[in-house]
Amino acid sequence: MNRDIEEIPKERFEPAPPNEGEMEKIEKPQLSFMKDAWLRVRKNKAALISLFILGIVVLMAAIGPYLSPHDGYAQDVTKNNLPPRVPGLEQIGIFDGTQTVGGVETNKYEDMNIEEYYWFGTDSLGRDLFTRVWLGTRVSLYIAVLAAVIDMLVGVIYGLISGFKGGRVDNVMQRILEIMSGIPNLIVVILMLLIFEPGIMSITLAMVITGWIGMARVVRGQVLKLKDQEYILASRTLGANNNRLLFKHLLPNLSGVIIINTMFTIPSAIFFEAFLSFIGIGLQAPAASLGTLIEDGYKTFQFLPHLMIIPCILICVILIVCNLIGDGLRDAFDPKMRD
Amino acid sequence: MKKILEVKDLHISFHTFAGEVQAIRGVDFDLYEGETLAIVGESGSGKSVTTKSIMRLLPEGNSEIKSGNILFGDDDLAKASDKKMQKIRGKDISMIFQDPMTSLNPTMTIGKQIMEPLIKHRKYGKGEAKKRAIELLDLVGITKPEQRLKQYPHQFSGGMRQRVVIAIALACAPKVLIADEPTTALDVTIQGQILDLMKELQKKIETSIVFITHDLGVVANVADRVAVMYGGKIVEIGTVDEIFYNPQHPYTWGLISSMPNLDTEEEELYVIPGTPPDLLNPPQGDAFALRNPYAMKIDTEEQPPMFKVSDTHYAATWLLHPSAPKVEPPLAVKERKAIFEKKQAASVRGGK
Amino acid sequence: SDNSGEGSSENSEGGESTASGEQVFNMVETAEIPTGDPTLATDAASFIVFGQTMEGLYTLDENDTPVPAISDGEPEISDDGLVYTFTLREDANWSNGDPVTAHDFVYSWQRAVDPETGSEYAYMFSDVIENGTDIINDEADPEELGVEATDDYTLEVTLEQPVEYFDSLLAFGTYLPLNEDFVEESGDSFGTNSDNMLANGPFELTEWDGSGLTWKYVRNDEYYDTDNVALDEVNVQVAKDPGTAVNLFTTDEVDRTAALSAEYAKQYAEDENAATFEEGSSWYLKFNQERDGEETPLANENIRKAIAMAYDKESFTEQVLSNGSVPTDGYVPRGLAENPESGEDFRDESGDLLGYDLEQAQEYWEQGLDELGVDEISLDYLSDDTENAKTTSEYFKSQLESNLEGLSISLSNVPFKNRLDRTTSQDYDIVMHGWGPDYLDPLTFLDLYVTDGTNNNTGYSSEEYDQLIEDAKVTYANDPEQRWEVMLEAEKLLVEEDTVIAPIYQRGRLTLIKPNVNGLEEHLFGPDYTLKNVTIEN
Amino acid sequence: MVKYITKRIIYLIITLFIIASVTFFLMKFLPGTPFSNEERLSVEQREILNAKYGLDQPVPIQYMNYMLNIAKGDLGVSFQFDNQPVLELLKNRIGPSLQLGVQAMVIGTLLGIVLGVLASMFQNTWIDYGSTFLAILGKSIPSFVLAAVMQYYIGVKLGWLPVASWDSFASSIMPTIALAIFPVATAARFMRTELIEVFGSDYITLAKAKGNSRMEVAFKHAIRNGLIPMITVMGPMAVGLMTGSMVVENIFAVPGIGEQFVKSIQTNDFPIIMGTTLFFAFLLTVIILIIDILYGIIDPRIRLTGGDK
Amino acid sequence: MAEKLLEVKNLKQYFHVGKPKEVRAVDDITFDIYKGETLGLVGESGCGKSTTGRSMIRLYNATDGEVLYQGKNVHGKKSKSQLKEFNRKMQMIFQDPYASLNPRMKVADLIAEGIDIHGLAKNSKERMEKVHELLEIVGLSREHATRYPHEFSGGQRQRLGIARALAVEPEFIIADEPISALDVSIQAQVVNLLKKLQKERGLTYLFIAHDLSMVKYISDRIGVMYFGRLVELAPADDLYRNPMHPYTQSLLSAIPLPDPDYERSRTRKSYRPENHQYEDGEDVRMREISPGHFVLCSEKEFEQYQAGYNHKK
Ligand SMILES: Nc1ncnc2c1ncn2[C@@H]1O[C@H](COP(=O)(O)OP(=O)(O)OP(=O)(O)O)[C@@H](O)[C@H]1O
Ligand SMILES: Nc1ncnc2c1ncn2[C@@H]1O[C@H](COP(=O)(O)OP(=O)(O)OP(=O)(O)O)[C@@H](O)[C@H]1O
Ligand SMILES: [Mg+2]
Ligand SMILES: [Mg+2]
Repeated sequence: MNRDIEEIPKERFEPAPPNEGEMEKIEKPQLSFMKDAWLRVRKNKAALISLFILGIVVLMAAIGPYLSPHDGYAQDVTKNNLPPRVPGLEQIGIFDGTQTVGGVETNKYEDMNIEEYYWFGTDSLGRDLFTRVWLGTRVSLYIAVLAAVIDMLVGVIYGLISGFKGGRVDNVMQRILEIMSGIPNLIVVILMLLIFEPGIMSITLAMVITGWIGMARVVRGQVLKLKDQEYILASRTLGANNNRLLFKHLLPNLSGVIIINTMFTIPSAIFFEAFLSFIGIGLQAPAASLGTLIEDGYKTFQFLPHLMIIPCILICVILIVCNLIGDGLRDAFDPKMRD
Repeated sequence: MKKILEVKDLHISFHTFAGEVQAIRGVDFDLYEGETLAIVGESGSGKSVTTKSIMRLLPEGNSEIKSGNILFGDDDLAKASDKKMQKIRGKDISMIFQDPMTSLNPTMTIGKQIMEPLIKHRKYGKGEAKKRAIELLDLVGITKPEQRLKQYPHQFSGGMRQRVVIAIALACAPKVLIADEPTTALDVTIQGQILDLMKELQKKIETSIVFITHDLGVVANVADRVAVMYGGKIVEIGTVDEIFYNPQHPYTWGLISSMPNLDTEEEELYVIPGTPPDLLNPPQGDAFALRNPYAMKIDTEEQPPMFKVSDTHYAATWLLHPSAPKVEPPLAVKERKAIFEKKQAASVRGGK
Repeated sequence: SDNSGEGSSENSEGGESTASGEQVFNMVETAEIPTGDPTLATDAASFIVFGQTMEGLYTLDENDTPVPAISDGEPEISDDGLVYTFTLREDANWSNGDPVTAHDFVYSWQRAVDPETGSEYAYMFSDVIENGTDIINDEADPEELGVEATDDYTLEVTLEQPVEYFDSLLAFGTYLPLNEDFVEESGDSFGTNSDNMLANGPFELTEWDGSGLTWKYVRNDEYYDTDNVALDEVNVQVAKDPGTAVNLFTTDEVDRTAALSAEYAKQYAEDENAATFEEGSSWYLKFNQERDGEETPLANENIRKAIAMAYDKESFTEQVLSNGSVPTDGYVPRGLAENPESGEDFRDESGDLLGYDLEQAQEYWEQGLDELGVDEISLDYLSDDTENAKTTSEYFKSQLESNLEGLSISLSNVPFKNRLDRTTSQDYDIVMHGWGPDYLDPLTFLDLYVTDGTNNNTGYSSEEYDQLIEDAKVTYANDPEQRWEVMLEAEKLLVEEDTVIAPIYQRGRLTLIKPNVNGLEEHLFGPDYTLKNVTIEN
Repeated sequence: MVKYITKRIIYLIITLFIIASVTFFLMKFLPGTPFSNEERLSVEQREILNAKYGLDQPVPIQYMNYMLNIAKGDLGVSFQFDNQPVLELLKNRIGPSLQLGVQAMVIGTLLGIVLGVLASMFQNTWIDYGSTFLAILGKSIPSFVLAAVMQYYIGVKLGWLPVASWDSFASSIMPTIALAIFPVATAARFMRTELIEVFGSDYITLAKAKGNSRMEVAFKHAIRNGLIPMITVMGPMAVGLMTGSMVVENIFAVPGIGEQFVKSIQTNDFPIIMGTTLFFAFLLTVIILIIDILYGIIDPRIRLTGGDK
Repeated sequence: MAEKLLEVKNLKQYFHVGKPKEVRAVDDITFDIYKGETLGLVGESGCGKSTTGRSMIRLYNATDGEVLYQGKNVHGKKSKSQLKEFNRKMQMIFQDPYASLNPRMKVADLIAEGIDIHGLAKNSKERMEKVHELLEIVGLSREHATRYPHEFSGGQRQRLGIARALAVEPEFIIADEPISALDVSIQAQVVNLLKKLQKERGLTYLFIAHDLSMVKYISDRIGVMYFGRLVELAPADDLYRNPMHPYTQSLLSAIPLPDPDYERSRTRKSYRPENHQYEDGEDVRMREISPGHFVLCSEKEFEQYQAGYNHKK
C-alpha cells in the first residue's frame, strides 16, 4: 500500500481550486415545514391509503346520491326491505338479491318481479339505501367537520388567550376550563338536545359546548411552551406587538397540533353523532346520518343485516381512516418522533 | 502495554427517511489496559455511534454494522449474540452518558439502580449488594450514602446524579469504561470535580477509559491518548502531547487554533470555514477537503490513508504524503510545535 | 286512554316444567313497572301487574266480558240504576292472610278520589260515583263518596247517574281494593317495590325492586281460586330492544315475547309461534284547527278531508306495520261493543266512513286551497319518537306530500310526554293519535271530541255533536237501543262529515309464544293479558 | 399535597354546584311534570300536588330548596316511577353498572397495556402493526355495533353466552367485552406511545448498558415509567365507559344506571336525568380527583417534592 | 471608554414573588457598561446571567432597581414610539440556535422582522436588498434568503440570529451564550463576526457565557455572578491575574485548558459560601479593590483582599 501511495503523481498534490462559495452551500432541496411534513405523511403508507379512502368517501358523499337512479327520499313500500343487488356481481353469487327469510333463502327481487337494481338494497319504506347511505355520510361528515371547525376556532382562541396572556387571566381561564371539564360532556349534550330540537345545528352546537376544551388545553399548553421560546423573545426584543407574535409566530407553529387535534375531533364527532342517534336523540327523520341509518338498521339487524352493516362499515372506515391520518399527521408534525 | 479492545475498520450506517446515513466509515483504533483514550471531534462526527457500537447499544431497527470487528478478548463484539453482550455489558464494559438528568430511572430508587448490576453480574445477595452500593456511593463522594440509597433521582442535583451514574458504571469494576461526554452538561466547577473523581477511580480500579468530549480542555486534562474524528472517521490519533503539540491533520490544526487560550490576544481567531459534511452523501475524497484551506486536488478525489507520524501517532491527510507541498500551519499550532520540539529535545537529552 | 306508540305490551308464557312438574313461565316485557300502587298507576305495564296480582269486584273473562270476581255474583241494582249493592265473597284473602272486605273497596276508592293522592285516573270515578267529581275538585270530602260498607261483606255503591258500562269500570285497576292497614303502614313506600305490595289475585309479585328489569310472579296460596291456577312461577324480564326479546325467544330463554316492532313482526308474521291480537286502540290523525289563537289551514274542512283520504292505509298496515294491525275507515275499534239487540259489532254497523280515495282527496284539496286562496300549505306533523312512530311519520310525510301537491310536512318526533304536552297545548297541526278504551263502550272514544273535552285539543266544537254525546250519556242512559243509535250518529258526524280526525288503523300486536303454552288471555282493555289460566304442556 | 387536595375538592364542589344549577334551570325550560297525564287531573288536584312537590313556589325558592335537598342527598322523586326517590333508583341500579364498569376498565386496561407493551417492544413488526390496528379498530367501532353483532352471533347463533340477562357472571361477559374495547384501544395506544418514548430515553440505554436483557429492561425499567402517565387517561376512559354503558346496558338488558338514564331521556323523567347527571358528574370529578392524587402518590417525582401539577 | 451607555442599579428580578417557590434569580446587582466595550458575564448555570440580560432588555419587568440606558430608565412607562426607539437601540442574540429562529418563517422574513416592525424599508425591493446585505455581512449568501432555518447548521443559524439583531441597527447587543451550543470549530466563526461588527459599528456588548477562555478573549471587562449576585467585576486581564473572590478563584481553577502540560499541574479550589462566615447584618457589598476591580466582600474581607491584591502585584 505504501508503495502505491508513493507513486501518486505529483500534479495531484497541487492546491485545489478555492471553493469559497461552496462552503456555505446547502445541498438539500428547499423544503418548507409543511412540505417536509407532507413528505413524512407520504412515507406513511397507512396514512396515505387512508387519505385516499377518505377522499373517495368524501367524493361519494358529494356525488354518490346522484349515481343511483333512485331517490333517497322516495318511498315505495312495495319494494321495501330488499337486499342488495348489483348488476355484474350477482352473477358470481354475491349481491344477488337473495336473503334468508324465516330460515328459507329466497330471492326477493324474483319473488316480487322487481326489475330495478338496488345496489345496497332498500329500507323498510322502500327507499334506496345506496342513496341514503351517501346522503347520511354527507350529513355525518358535515356535522363532524362543522363541529371540528367550531371546536377548533373556539378552542384555539381560548387557548391562545389563556396561554398568551398568562398570569391572572390564565389562572381564571384555567379554573373555568377545569370546572367545565368536570362536566360529563355526554350529559351536557343530552341536556342541550332535550331543549333544542335535534337538528344538524343543535347537535353540532351541543357537541361543541364541551368539545373545544380539549383543543383549548392543547393549544394553551403549546402556547405556554412556545411563548418562552427564544424566537418569540427575539421578536419581542425587536418590538413586535401581540398581534404579530400571535399571528406570525404562535399560530404557524401551532398549526401542527391544531391540525392533528382537529383530525382527531372529526372521528369522535362522527362517533358521537351516531351514539346520539342510537340512544334516540339524534337527527329528526327523514334527515339521515350514518348514525340514524345504523340505528334504523340495528332494529332489523338480524334478518336485514345489510341495513346496519353497510352504514356501519362506512362509519368504521371513516373513523379508521381519520384515526390513521391523524396518527400519520402526528408522526409527521411531532418533532419528538423525528429522525 | 496490553491491548484490551481493538476496533477494526468499522462501518456503520443508519437507515432513515432520507436515505442511508453512513455515520461511521472505517474506524480503527486500539485501547490499552489502564489508559484513557479521548475521542474528540465535532458534533455528528460519529463519536457516540462508535462507542455505542462497542456496547452494541445502537438503536435496533435502523442501524446496521456494515462491516468491521470489535475485538474484546476472544470475542468479536460486532457479531456477538445478545446473550453474550448482556454478560459483557455492565460487567466488563460499562458506560456513562452525557446527561445526568435523564440517565437515571426516575421511578426507581438510587439504591436499586446501583445494586442492579451487582446482583446481576456478581450474583450478590440483596444485603451484600446494598453494602457494596453504600461503599460505591461513598467512593464517588456522596455523603450519607445509607439515606441516599432510598432516594429517587430527582432528589439529587446534576453533579450528584453523574456521580451515581459513575458508581453504577464502576460497580462491577469493568475493564473498559466508556464515558460519552460525561461532563458536557455540567458546570465547570462540577465538571472539574467529576474529572478528578474519574481519574482517581481509574487508578483504583485500573480500568481503561474511552472518553468522548469535544472540549479540548477536558481532553488535555484526562487523556493519555487522543483520537480526532471527522466525518465518520478517525483522522488523527496519538498521545495527548502529540496531538496537542504536534498535530498533523489540518482539522486538528483548526480545532486547536480556533480556541483562544487565556493568553490569546490576536484580533481574529482561526476559523474552520464551512459546515460538516453530509453523511447521507459523503464526499468521494477527503471529507474535510471542502473546509480545508490546504486542500489539494487529490483531497477531492481520494480518501487519504493513515500516515504514520511516529509509533504512536498517525494522521489521515495527504499533506503527510512525501509528494505533498510543505504548508504553514496556523500560528497557534506553530507555537505549540515549538514547545513540542523543545520538549523532545529535552527528553532526548534527558534520555541520554 | 292515550296510547303511546308502543304502550301496550304483553308477555306470555312458555312452559318448561321442571323435573318436579313445576309450571314455570318465562316472558319478556318492554318496560319497567312504574308503580305498584293501583291508584297511581297510569300505564300498561302497571295494569298488567295488577291484572295478575289483584282482583276487583269484577274481572275480565277471556272474551273481555266483565264477570264477578270478589263480588259474589251479580249485584243488586236499584230500579233507577243508581244504587248497586254488592255482596262480597268471604273466601277472598290478601296475601298476608287478611280477608278482603268491603272496607278495602271503600278505602281504595276514597283514596283514589282524594285530590291529595294525585291519582290521574281519579276521573274514572267522576260522573260515575256519587260526589266523585266534587271530591276530585276539592269541593267535597272523600268520605262523601257514594260508597259504603254496610258490613264486612256488603258494599253499597251510589252512582251519579246510570252508567251502562259500570261493570267494566269495576274490572279496571283504579277500582281495585286496597288493604288499609297495609297501605297506611307502608306510607310513602307503598307500591314502590314488591315487599310493599299485597296481592289478592292469582299471583303475588316478588323480586321487584321498584325499577328493576326483572321480577317474578309466584302463585298466591291465599287466592280463593288458587286450585285453578296452574302456574307456579312466572319470570319476567324487560327487554326494551325488540331484537333482544326475539333473541331471548329464539334461544328458548323465554316462552313469550312482548309485542314485536314492525320489522320483527313482518319477519315473524309467518312464524309458527306468532300470535296476533287486535288491540282495542284506534289510531288516527288528529287535526288541529286552532293554533296560537289562529285558525290553521286545517280549520278548512276540505283540507281535512283531502288529507284524510290521501294516504294508503292498506299498504301502510301491511308493508310498514305488518304486525296484525288492520286499516280502518272509522274511529271506534272493532270488538269493543256490540249492538245490545242484534249483537252486531259497532264497527261493522257504523261501516266505512272515510277511506283512501286519491281522486276524491285531490278534488277536496284543490277546493280547499281555492277557499284558502293559497297553493301551498306547510304543516307540522307531531308524533312519538319510537321506532314505529318514526317510520310511520316518514311514511305519512311521503304519502301526503306526494299525493297532495303543494303540501309540505315537517316532522317532529318527540317523546311520549312531549307529544302529550304539545297536543294539550294545541301546539301542533297534525298529530298521530292513538286512543285505547277506558271501559267497554264506544263513549270512551266518542266522548273525547265534545266541546272543550280535555282530550279534544283540536279546537273542534259542534253543538250537534255535544248534544249527541249528552244524549248517549244522560238522556238515553237507561235506553240502550237509542243510545246505540246516537253513538253511531256521533261517529259518523265526527269522522265522515266533520272529519275532525282521519282514521288509519286499529292496532294489532304480534307476539311470539311457544306452542306449548295454553290459556293466555289477551284483553282489549285493562291489563293486556292475564295469566291465571295459563298452563304449560310438556 | 393537602392543600392541593383541598383546592381540588373545592373545584369539585363548584363544578357540581354549577352542574346542579344548570340542570335545574334547564329543567325549568322543559315541558313535563311529575304527572304523566297532567290533563286528566282536575285543577284542584293539580294545585294540591304542586304544593306537595313545592312547584307552587317562585322559581328562586324552588332553586334554593332543590339545592338544599341536593346537599342533603335528596335528589327528588322520579316522574316515571311513582314515589320512588331518585337516589333510591340510582342505588338500585348502581351495582350492575359498577360491576360492568370495573370489569371493563380492569380487563380493558390490562389487555390494552399488554398490547401496548408488545407493540412498543416489537416496534415496526407485525406485532406492532397488529396491535395498532386492533387499537384503531377498537377506537373506531362504536360499542353498540359490536354489542349488537356479538349478541347476535355469540348469543343467538352460537348460543355460547346468555343473550340478554343479568343473573350470572356469564351474562356480564358480552357487555363487558363491548365496553372494554374502548379502554383496550385507549390503553394500548397510549401505552405504546408512552413506552416508545421511554424506550428511547437515556435511562433505558443505561439499563441496557448494565447488561439487562430485553425483557428485564422492559419489565423492570420501562413499563413502570410508561404506566405512571397511563393513569391520566383513566379519566377519559371512565367517561367513555359511561357513554358506552348507556347503549350496551340497553342492548344486553342490564339493569344499570345507563339503561335507566336512556329510558329517562326517552320519557322526559327529569328528576332522574338530573339525578343521574349529578351523579355522573360527581363520579367523574371524583375519579379525576382520585386519579390526580394517585398520580402524585405513584410518581415519586411528584410524591416527594409535593409539587403541584 | 468614558461614556456610560448603560447603568444597572440595584437590579432585582424575583420570580413567583410571595409564593413558597420564590426564586431570587437576580438579587441586587449594580454595574455600568461603557460605550463600545464588551462586558462579559460568567457564572455557573442558573446563577442569573440570562435573567440579568433579559431584565435589561425589558423581557421581564424588574422586581426592583433600575436600568438606565443613556440615562433613561428602561423599565419606566413608555409611549409606543419611545418603546420602538428603545427596541431599536438594544438587541439580543440568543443561546439556542435551534430555538431562536421561528421554524415556520423563511430566512428573509426572519431577518426582516425588525425592518418590518420598524418600517425601515420603503418597499419590498429595499427590504430584500437589506436582507441580502445583512446576509452577506454575516457571511451567508443571498440564496439563503428563501430557505427555512432547519436547513442550516448551528453556526449558520447563529449568524442568522445576529443578522436579525443587526437589522434594526442597534447600539447595544446582549449576547446570551451565543456560542455555547456550537461546536468548537464553529464558535470562532461567530466570535470573529461579533468582534468584527463591534469594530465596524462601534457596538457595545454584554456577553454572557460560561466558557471563560472565550469570555476573556472577547471581553474588556468581566463580571462574575454567583446565585443572583455579582461577586466580582474587573477588567478581563486583571480578573485572571488577580481573582480575589473565592468563587472566582474556584471558577478559574476549574476551567480546563487545551494544554496537557498545564492540566497536569492543575489544582482545583472549591468554593464554599459558608467559609465567608459573614455575621448577621454585616455590610457585604461591592467594593473597589483597585481601580475598576470590584469584589463583593465585607469590610474585613476588603482589607484582606486589598492586602492580597497588592501582594500579588
Ligand atoms: N439513530 C440514528 N438515526 C439516524 N442517524 C443517526 C442516528 N444516530 C446517529 N446518527 C447519525 O450518525 C452520525 C454520528 O452521530 P454521533 O451521535 O455519533 O455524533 P457525535 O460525534 O456523538 O456528536 P455529538 O457531539 O453531537 O454527540 C450523525 O450524522 C447522526 O446524524
Ligand atoms: N421565567 C422564570 N420563571 C421562574 N424562574 C425562572 C425564570 N427564568 C429563570 N428562572 C430561574 O432563575 C434562576 C436564574 O436563571 P437564569 O436563566 O438567569 O440562569 P443562567 O445563569 O442564565 O443559567 P444558564 O447558564 O443555565 O443559562 C434559575 O434558578 C431559574 O430557574
Ligand atoms: Mg454524541
Ligand atoms: Mg442562561
